[in-house]
Amino acid sequence: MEINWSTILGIIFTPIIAFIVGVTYGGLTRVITARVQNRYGPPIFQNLLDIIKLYSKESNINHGVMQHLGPVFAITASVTTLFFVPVIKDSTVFTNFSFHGDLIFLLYIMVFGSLGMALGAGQTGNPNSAIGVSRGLSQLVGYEVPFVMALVAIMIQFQTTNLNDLLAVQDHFTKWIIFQSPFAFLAAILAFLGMMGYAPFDVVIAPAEIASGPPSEFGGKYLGLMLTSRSIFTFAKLVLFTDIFLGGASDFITLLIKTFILYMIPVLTGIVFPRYRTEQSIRFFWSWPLFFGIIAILVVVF
Amino acid sequence: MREKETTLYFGPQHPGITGNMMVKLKVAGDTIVKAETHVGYLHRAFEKLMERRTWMQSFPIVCRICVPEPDPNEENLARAVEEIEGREVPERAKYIRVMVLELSRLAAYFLWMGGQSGTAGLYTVPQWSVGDRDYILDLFEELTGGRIYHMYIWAGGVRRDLPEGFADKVLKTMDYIESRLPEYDKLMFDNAIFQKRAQGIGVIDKDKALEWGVVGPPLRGCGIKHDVRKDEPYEVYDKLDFVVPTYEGGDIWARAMVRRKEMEQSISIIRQVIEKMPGGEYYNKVPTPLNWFVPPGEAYVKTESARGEFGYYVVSDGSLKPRRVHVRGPAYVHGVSLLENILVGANISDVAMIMNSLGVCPPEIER
Amino acid sequence: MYNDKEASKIVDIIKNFARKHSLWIVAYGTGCGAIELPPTMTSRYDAERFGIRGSATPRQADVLLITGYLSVKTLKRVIRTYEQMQEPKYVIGFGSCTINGGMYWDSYNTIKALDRYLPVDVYINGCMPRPEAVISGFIKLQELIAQGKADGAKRYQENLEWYRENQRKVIKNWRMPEYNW
Amino acid sequence: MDKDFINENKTIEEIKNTFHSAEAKLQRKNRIIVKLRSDLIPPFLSYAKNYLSFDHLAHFSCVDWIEDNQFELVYILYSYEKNIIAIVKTRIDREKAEFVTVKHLWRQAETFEREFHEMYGINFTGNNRLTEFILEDWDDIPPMRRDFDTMQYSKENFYTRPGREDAQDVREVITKKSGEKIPDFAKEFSVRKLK
Repeated sequence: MEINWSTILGIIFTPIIAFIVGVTYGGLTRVITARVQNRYGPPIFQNLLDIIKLYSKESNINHGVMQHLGPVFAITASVTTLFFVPVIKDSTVFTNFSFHGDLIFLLYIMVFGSLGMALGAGQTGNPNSAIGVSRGLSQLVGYEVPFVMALVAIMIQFQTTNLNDLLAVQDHFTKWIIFQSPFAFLAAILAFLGMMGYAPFDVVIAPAEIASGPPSEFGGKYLGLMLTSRSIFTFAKLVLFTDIFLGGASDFITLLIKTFILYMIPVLTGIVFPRYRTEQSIRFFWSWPLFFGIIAILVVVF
Repeated sequence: MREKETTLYFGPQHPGITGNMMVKLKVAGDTIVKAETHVGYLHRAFEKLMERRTWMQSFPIVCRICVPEPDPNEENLARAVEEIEGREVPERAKYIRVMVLELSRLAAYFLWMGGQSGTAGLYTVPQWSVGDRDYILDLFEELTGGRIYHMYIWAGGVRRDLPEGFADKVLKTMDYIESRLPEYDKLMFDNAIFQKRAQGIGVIDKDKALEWGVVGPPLRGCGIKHDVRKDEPYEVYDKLDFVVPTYEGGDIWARAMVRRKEMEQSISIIRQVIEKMPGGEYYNKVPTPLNWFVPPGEAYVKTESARGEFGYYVVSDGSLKPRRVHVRGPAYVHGVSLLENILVGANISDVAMIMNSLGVCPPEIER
Repeated sequence: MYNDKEASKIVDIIKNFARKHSLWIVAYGTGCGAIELPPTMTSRYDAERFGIRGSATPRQADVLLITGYLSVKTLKRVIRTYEQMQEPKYVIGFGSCTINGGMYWDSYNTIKALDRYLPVDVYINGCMPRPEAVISGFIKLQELIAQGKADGAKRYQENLEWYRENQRKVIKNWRMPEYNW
Repeated sequence: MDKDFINENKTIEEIKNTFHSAEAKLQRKNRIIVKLRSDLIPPFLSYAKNYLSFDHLAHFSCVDWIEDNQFELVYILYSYEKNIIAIVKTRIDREKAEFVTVKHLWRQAETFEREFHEMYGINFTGNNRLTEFILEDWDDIPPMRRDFDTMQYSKENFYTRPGREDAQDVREVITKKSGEKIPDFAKEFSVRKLK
């Protein structure tokens, strides 16, 4: 059977590009946060340096097999999410895989990463990470509900569960789903705030309360692997959101612009808001975003 | 079915702890069932060391007791020794002392603002407030030579006079800080999520407050109007007019609003002091500082520090060295007996918030 | 092609460069010098320009700051924190209290010379060093790392017995885990 | 002198006619000193708290008078209404230091008592929480007693870096190094002469 070289190239290059873009976005966030806090902030490649330093740690203390597998689960989840998200619309290399029902598959695989991390953190036996895990999972339940509602509304409206069909529908500027079903966008963007884990919803890794929660026992290469998977996962989520709501990107530059604008929403809200407690964040997610989700479905059904 | 209880060590090494102490929490789920403060990590035996040092030598050591706000310590010891010896302090020195105390109160409030919002998760306010606090530290550096520990107030007055053009530098800094306060209102005090995190948490009930020994902003946060500067005016506080703000509720939010209003009062006090500052002598010279025999006697003096009433009980037995200096900071009660009672029933994520709002400063508890 | 000595030299350069520009401090204010850390880390002196950032737990940290005097009770916790940190770890001693006991030279509860109990890479003098002095201390540490001379962790590992014997003289009932990783 | 100390003198009168053996006198404006026998303290404190409205235990201190072999316990009460500070003093024996707790009147007294149990070795009956408060695994005599020499203890237990043995005055070191004659004022205040 003939080997489809372009997909193999896509498989190799997409994670690398995702990592580079994700790390530079992380560095840019730290510079932007610093400038808001009227200081200069680190160089843009600071996140990359941090990750290299973490990989170059000599003694890596671990508490058992599961702690090895925790970050491995995280990075498999983020990379597989990447494979099923068409990064660039019609180029042969970067369309990646797509099949009917891949939206539902994406929903599942995005949750898989944090479950794997939870298992790894549980293994370490540190009470702080145990509390952090329970907070993370309860907040996950919080923001999943409106996000799923938004996707279901879109699926019913366009009668498809395939991401490429959605891309095909949004071929012109006015046809973007952000305009066609605004309520679904509102519900999804508020859920996106929870997914990114920035300030109003960073109770999971709250340093002041539970000493950085789940990753408190992760050091050296485990933390490095976790940060790599986090930057890849950020890029994957951004691309997913641009594909669903902003009509995907036909070339790399528009992709960067769209993803960066989307990325600024959680970052800028993060700078000016303190964090919610766990039950407050769940209460927030099940009030306004849920309300928008229900309206989105009602609008589509009738 | 009672939830399984685990012990959580809010240990000495913890980003949420202000300083170096440990709170041992028995936790069921997320709510605290029992709390126990363990201190002693910063014990340097000040009182024992001061019994081995002459009176003048104990001034540099005394300001190291409380880190965020060292000046009430110096002023307390100076006033206690003056009261025992009956030494008269010139008028100008009293005005300078009030200015130094109010500047250090402002600096302590800005540091508190950074700590309170930092534990709430709003990381922009600590950057701004600690940065603005540095302007006040620059004033201190020019006046006394030191940023944090000033060793400027000592028995008989102050160590040196105001440098050239210092007064309008202070006024310029006060204008800058006053212009910054609305910014903090927008970002922190009127922030809806901060209010949600602060209101109704860590409540001290009003009628028990006096008996538990609650002092300072936590007391005024319960709606009880008491301030050492008004009850027993020391230095020249009786010649200055200022208001003692109080707030109802006794929770973190009430204490935050009391401190927020007191910042404006401190700025107006400093302006009045600069206006009314008389000329003349700034130091009633001690004849031989290292050979100074203070007559036997005892004195109890207290000042209003940023966290509450700071009391010094000094006993002299007529020798070169003090017989006993006993320091009682507000955190001695707020950090141990009061904290252990308020934390019961609170959520884990509010422990750091409550400790910050009570102004718990561990070096003061065990000296 | 490169032989392995050549390749390992390049890898070392990259490693030292990354370690030099990303120092994570354990969030543990052990003494009174900890009050000068907020100004150093925040907007006016901004140590983040050098990649210096706080980290919540010893596992994630590289630098342990002993900011000022160390009482015996804190020394026990500091030793455990130091031993939990991961291998290329550095210790910076703040202020004259870590050098010779400083102002508490005759106190019964504070240790007088830090380097008998923990390997110290950089000392910063001053009775509470200013933020500029703190940053100059960090730059000195970064130079040592670049030259690969910041080997406090190795010194601790090699003569562990000597350190343990000094530590046991001061800490009464030991009850501490072995340092065998 | 008596006209502006009405409040203080009225309180002194009240104390005198309820506790005849108490010596109460006025130290200065809004300060009164009360000396009592040690067994009268608990009744006096609850009397002061409930009847004389001294409801704030501002301070609780302990002074070690080693010459007359006694500890002096000092309760400093503050009345918010009358704005008076009462310094209530009593003497207890130094060898078998025993006293009763006032934890039931003021909750924060428990912390003071824990500290004095550790620092002076006074045993407060009725306070069941006299556990370790500040020092950890302390085996010597309670450190705040005046017969405990902290310099001696620190010399024995802690390694001190050489170079500070004689705690020489800095001026003398500089002048000796530069070979000049030591100026008179340096001689007069040199630390060694003081010891």
